[in-house]
Amino acid sequence: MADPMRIRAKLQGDTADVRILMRHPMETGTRKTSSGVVPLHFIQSVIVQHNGKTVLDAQWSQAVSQNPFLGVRVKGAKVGDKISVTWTDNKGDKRTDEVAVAAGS
Amino acid sequence: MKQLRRNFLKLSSGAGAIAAVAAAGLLQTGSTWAAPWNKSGFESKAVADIQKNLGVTNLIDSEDIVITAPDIAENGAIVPVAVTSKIPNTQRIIIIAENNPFPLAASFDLMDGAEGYVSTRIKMGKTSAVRVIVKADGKFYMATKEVKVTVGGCG
Amino acid sequence: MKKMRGISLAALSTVALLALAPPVSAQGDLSVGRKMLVEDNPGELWIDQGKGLFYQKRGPNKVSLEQCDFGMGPGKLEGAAARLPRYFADTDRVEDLESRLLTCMTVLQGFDRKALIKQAIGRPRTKGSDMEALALYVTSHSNGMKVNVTLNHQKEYDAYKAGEYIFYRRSGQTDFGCVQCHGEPNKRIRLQDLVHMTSKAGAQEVASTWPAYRGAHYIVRTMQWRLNDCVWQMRLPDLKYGTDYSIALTTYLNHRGNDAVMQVPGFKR
Amino acid sequence: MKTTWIKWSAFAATGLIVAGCATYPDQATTKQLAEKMVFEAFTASPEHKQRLVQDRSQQICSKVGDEKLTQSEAAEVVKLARASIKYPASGKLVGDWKTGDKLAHNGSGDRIRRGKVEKRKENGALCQNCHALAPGEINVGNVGPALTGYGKQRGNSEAIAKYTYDKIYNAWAVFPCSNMPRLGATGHLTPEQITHMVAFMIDPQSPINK
Repeated sequence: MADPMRIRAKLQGDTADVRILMRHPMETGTRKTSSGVVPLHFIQSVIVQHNGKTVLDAQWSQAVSQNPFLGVRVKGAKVGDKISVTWTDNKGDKRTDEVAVAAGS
Repeated sequence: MKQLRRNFLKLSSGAGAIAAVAAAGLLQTGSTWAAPWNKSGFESKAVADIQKNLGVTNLIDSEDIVITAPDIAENGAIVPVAVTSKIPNTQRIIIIAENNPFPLAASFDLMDGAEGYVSTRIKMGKTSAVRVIVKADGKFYMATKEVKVTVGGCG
Repeated sequence: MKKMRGISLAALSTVALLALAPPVSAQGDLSVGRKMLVEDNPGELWIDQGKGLFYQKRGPNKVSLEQCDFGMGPGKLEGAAARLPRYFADTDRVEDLESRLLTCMTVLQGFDRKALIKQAIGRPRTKGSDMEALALYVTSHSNGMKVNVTLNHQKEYDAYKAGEYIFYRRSGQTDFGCVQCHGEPNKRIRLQDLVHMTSKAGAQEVASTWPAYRGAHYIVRTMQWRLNDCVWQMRLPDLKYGTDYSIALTTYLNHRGNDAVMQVPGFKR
Repeated sequence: MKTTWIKWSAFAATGLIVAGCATYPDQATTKQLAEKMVFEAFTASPEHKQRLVQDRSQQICSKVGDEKLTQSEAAEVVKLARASIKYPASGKLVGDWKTGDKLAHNGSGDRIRRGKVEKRKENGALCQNCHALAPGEINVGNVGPALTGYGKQRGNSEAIAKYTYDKIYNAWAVFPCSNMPRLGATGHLTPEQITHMVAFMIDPQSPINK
């Protein structure tokens, strides 16, 4: 099972600054180890939703770095709003995590 | 460490592998209706082909696209790239590492209140221009920034 | 008696060779990328991993690490790592973070020490070792607190002075001690910055940023790994895990790094 | 006062500690403790363990903190260094700059992992790690002075060739206890390899003199 993401969502004015760290190998399909070539394995799609409404729909290649980071900003957010993130990789593995928008510091 | 680096430099030289994945079918992301993964775009080796496959036409150079990335990346495997588009109604941000074997790194569709901003990290095999294409109100705008990639390391 | 300093002689050679302006500035050209990477550090993903391992009942004794004493009392993690290395009466030894974890995992949980050591340095591009995740989890409880490594016990004084001695001790194929690379400000091996460890600020950087996410390996590393890699580049033989040598060096560096504010995971290229 | 402390630390070394009286051990005790730590810290064959043993010059050059090198010590290091220098059988000190260029950018050789020395055809000269080389080259260190234009400034006379050869073979013959490894004297580079380094440094065609 995929590891949980680490999501921070902080309100700055009326905009939520959303920072997402995911754990994923993002294998390019060409890396050789003693036990052969590691198959291509990467996140292809990331969807960010604000209170259930999609605000970002991303498509990635294997050129996104291992243990990916994604930062987005969502306008019209309030403290307590739900931000959910779903990634899906080329093997069909997926993971969804959710946080509430926190007050900015 | 050296091994890591060498493997990295061979980054995505296997087009066949990608084709196989893509052939397995378009992605289903459950309740969320993700747009189908742009197989032809991600498989293209030339920037012109990527643009064709993504339907990019009549590119306009724009100073309203700000690319934040290092001038010199110490580690080509983690090159931070942030894009801020000040163009109104920015709908899509596309990041292309021109000298990568498969240059199209990522494409972001923004909707319903997302600001014209994304930040991520990409792998770069060698020094290259990072090209950012922004789609706004159906028009396409472009900016580039050169990122020098040194092999780095101690070995 | 008339005395000369080796270092000023070396400086002379610099003048003689009319050093040109350095082609790259770590402060300028490289800083943008570094700042971006530190702000959102994938190493944070290891904190949860370490937390899971910490509370899980593990080992032949099927107990968690909740009774492990990192110096503030059993199970007290707040600020504990910021005071390591320190003397522990139960082992009658100065221990650093990694060696203390080894002690708890063997004594409390019943793991075999040799087996733990064999796996303590994880392979790149994996989830890393249990040790690496645990070390980060424990240290994360000192975030925002000041490094405070005190010398009270005689063995702490001994470790400090031995660490200093080792820092300057030159041997092997490269004639290197630690100070050859870490004794002057603004130095680099190729493009990699070398921490100026003989300065207070440099020692503080060392004391407050490990464990760290090592970008090139995609996993979290501990100070013990850093020392192993240095020693390898120095052309010395294989450094054993958790020996007095490492603990002494870490005592020397961390004590001089006192008052730095802990912020882990660090981010290293 | 001072002698009291030294006595106490001697007790400490034998395990007799009285609370409240702990302090820094004296130099001799420190050395004894630290040397023991060094020799216990590594897994190594007897041959590799030799790398931990300091030669006379390394001992002299391991001054702790602000401790200074005396004039007689400096003279001894220079003397030992001069005596160490061996020249290639051919007597020719200037080799091929292209080979030197490759070696200058090679940072490998002689490292030990899991008891094995890394497999390489030859050891690299490690220059790039610490010195700026050709103009505009980015991926270079600065622990040592820039070598850019080295030959341009000095020319390529026989005297410069010899000076350069000696400096690379044993840097301490010129600057005692400098940070630079004694590349020939420690056996890291062969005399023949050093001739290529000399060519790389002084040949007008070499990229560092462009």
